[in-house]
Amino acid sequence: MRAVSVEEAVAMIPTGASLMVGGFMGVGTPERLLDELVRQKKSNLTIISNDAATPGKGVGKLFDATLVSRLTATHIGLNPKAQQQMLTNQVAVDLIPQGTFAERIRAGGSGLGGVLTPTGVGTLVAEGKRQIEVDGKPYLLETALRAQFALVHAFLADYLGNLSYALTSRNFNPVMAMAADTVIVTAEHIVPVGVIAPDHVMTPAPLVDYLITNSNG
Amino acid sequence: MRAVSVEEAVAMIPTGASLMVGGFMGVGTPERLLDELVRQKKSNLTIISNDAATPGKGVGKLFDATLVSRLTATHIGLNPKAQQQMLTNQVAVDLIPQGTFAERIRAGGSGLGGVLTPTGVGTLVAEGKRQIEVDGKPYLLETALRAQFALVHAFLADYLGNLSYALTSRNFNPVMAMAADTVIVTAEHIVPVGVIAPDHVMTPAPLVDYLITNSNG
Amino acid sequence: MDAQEIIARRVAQELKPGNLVNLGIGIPTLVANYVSPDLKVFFQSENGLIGTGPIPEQGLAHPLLTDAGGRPISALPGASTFDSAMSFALIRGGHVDVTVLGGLQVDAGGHLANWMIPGKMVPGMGGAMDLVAGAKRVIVAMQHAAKGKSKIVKQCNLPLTSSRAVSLVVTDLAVIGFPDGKAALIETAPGVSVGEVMAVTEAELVVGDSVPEMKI
Amino acid sequence: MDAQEIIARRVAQELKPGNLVNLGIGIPTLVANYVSPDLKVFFQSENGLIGTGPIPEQGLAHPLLTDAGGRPISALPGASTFDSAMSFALIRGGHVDVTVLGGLQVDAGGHLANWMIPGKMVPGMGGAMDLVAGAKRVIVAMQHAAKGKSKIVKQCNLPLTSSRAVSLVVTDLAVIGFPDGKAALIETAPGVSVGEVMAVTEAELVVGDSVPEMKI
Repeated sequence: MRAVSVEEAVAMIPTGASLMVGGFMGVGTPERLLDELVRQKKSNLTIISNDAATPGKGVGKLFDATLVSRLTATHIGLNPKAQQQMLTNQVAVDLIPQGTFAERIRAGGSGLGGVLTPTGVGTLVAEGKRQIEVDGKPYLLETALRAQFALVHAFLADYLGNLSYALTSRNFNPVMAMAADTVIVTAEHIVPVGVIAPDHVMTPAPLVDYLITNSNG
Repeated sequence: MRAVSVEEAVAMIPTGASLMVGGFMGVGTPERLLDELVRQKKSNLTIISNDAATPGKGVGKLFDATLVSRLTATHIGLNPKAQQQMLTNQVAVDLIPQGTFAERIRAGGSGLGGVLTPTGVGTLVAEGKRQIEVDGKPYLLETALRAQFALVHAFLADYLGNLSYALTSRNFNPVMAMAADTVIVTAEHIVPVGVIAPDHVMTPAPLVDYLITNSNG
Repeated sequence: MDAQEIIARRVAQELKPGNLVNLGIGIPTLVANYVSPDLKVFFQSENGLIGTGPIPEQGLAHPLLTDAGGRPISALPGASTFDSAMSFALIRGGHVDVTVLGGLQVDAGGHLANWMIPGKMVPGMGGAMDLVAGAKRVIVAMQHAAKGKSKIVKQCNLPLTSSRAVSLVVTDLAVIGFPDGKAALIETAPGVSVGEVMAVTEAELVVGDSVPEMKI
Repeated sequence: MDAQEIIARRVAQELKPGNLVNLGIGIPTLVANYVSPDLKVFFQSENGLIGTGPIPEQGLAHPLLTDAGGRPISALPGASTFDSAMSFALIRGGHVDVTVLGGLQVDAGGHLANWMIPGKMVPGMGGAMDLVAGAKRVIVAMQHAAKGKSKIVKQCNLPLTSSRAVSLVVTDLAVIGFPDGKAALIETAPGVSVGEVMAVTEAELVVGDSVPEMKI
């Protein structure tokens, strides 16, 4: 793990990169990294995030600044800007069931090629997918999902990079922290080693590549 | 969740039942439930457990009492009695890779039909299994594993049934607590609601059917 | 009693002590208002919480404790939090005893359509498909008709949420079940006759000798 | 320096700062003795721990803090614990930078056999197959020969642990790599000639113009 400024971290992300972004309706999203992506005008991004949040919040900021070209999400109903950019084909949107979204990312981080889920069998979601029977029951083969970068927000990070998350801000952060080539983390508090007890670490230190240490916000 | 004595809990388990038993070399195993299985002579058991522990310890007690007829495990190298019962065909043993063992149980508890793993491709483990390619890479389809009962050992259980585990005694307990029809739990300490903080609950209360409350051991 | 209250009160009667329950947005959310705390029902919020409580008092909302819409929520004593993979392992794995969801259409075979209207903006299915695929019991809570058209249809012409049939439909006019895979009228709303239900229902309903009224 | 120390010292040189490392039983376990704490290497124990430390002092062993063999272990500051699904997600998912495993045979293509001898008691593969399938680098640490027979063979006749080739083999006589999928002699042990290695190796080895000695 290396401690870096938010400017340095975002400078490493090229235009056109694929990013997993933690958070659920903007809760548990690394806002400072998104602000800096906007400031550095990183465009043509592929975003993998549960939702599009709302304008001005979380991933919504990237749609405000029209930096997104592809989005994989489960629901974008509360962001009219993201919807409009989908309708005008500025953004190619792939909407998938939330449990499938979680499992595909988990598979990507766990070395699995995919999982068999009953979700979506017999619906539009099944189109173009392999259907596989196990003990006579049909499942969809949903394949692993990875990204170049995961942008993760923790409640506590220690000086080694161990992370813990608070309440409903955990959501997709731990699975995304395993499913990207490079993991960049912001935290509400950076604390000495030992403050997070071993049993309470939710993302072990070796998974974290960069921890943002700018003191503000 | 219902609080019951260890005698009542084990009385519910029929001869010939399938049991997932938490623990890794006897660490994190619900010893009191195993002692009572032996006392009530529940025989012809199908056991799903990482290993066979050692004679006199953990799952090893069931082999001492020759109560096991089938075993799914990853390694039995440290229990000569289990080995002997395998060699004499008293126990039918299915040995599978540890990561596959974990994922099959997780799939069983998560409503997945199975997962695609690279582990075992091109080895004896692949025999009789479907091999599926994703993006040109071969994977084995490993199917979900469930049992009638899961015997789980926690460090803390609260009065509602929320569980947390300590250090390396967590191992397979949380995934097994999701993959059985009936979940029976012993705990080192039973504590009032609120003692385990929401973020530190590892097995949420609704997953637990029975909590053993005998005060001894 | 307005239509929504009838539905919410009747659905609440379906919840049993200790049940793990997931409520969708809209009418389903109202169900919690009619569940006695004595029942010790656990409510799950799919963004990662079991043990959701009421909307917090002014000044006691925490920005990291929200419902699936991102709105502040409270957590009852004994609550637990977890990541999204766990949240949907609970849902898909059959650990949620009851989910209550809104609906656009339910057909005579119990199939639900509730996520997409072709030609209109599609916001995404969120957790709905996993909930219908995985929860032990799926209850649809919706108005019986919209704009004068029955929402209980012969066959859904909107895209299905799941190929799995739901367990029960509760509307402002009736309770409909699917024994043997066929829609059956189980109860009528107070003051509503069987004939009145039949008149506004497109699907054929199996009707027994006597159909009781909801006791709400 | 005995054979095991030669192997363990040489393998230790392969570990880089901040690496997540999983050591198998036997010779691999000894590698930890030759890794400087300054390297800040994380050691994983697959029963659910990152940050394993030395064997605890008498009286300071905790029964719930053990290695994969069930023996007491210690945890360094900054350690973390997790369940077995997570432990193998780390292993299979390529998050373990280096695993060091014992071997029965490695063949000219880098394939490892280390879990089963047909006709003998088969104890089970434990985590070995996942480690070889998933770790970023797989290093085999073993004696070059057993009972006078080369363990570096033309083709494994024992059942394979994985169809994936290992990264490096370190023995008491040599370091062998697999550039272009063919066994190549990379280093010899101190005082051992290339000819001596070739004489006790069944597999054909690619040998460069000059083969350096291990610097241990």
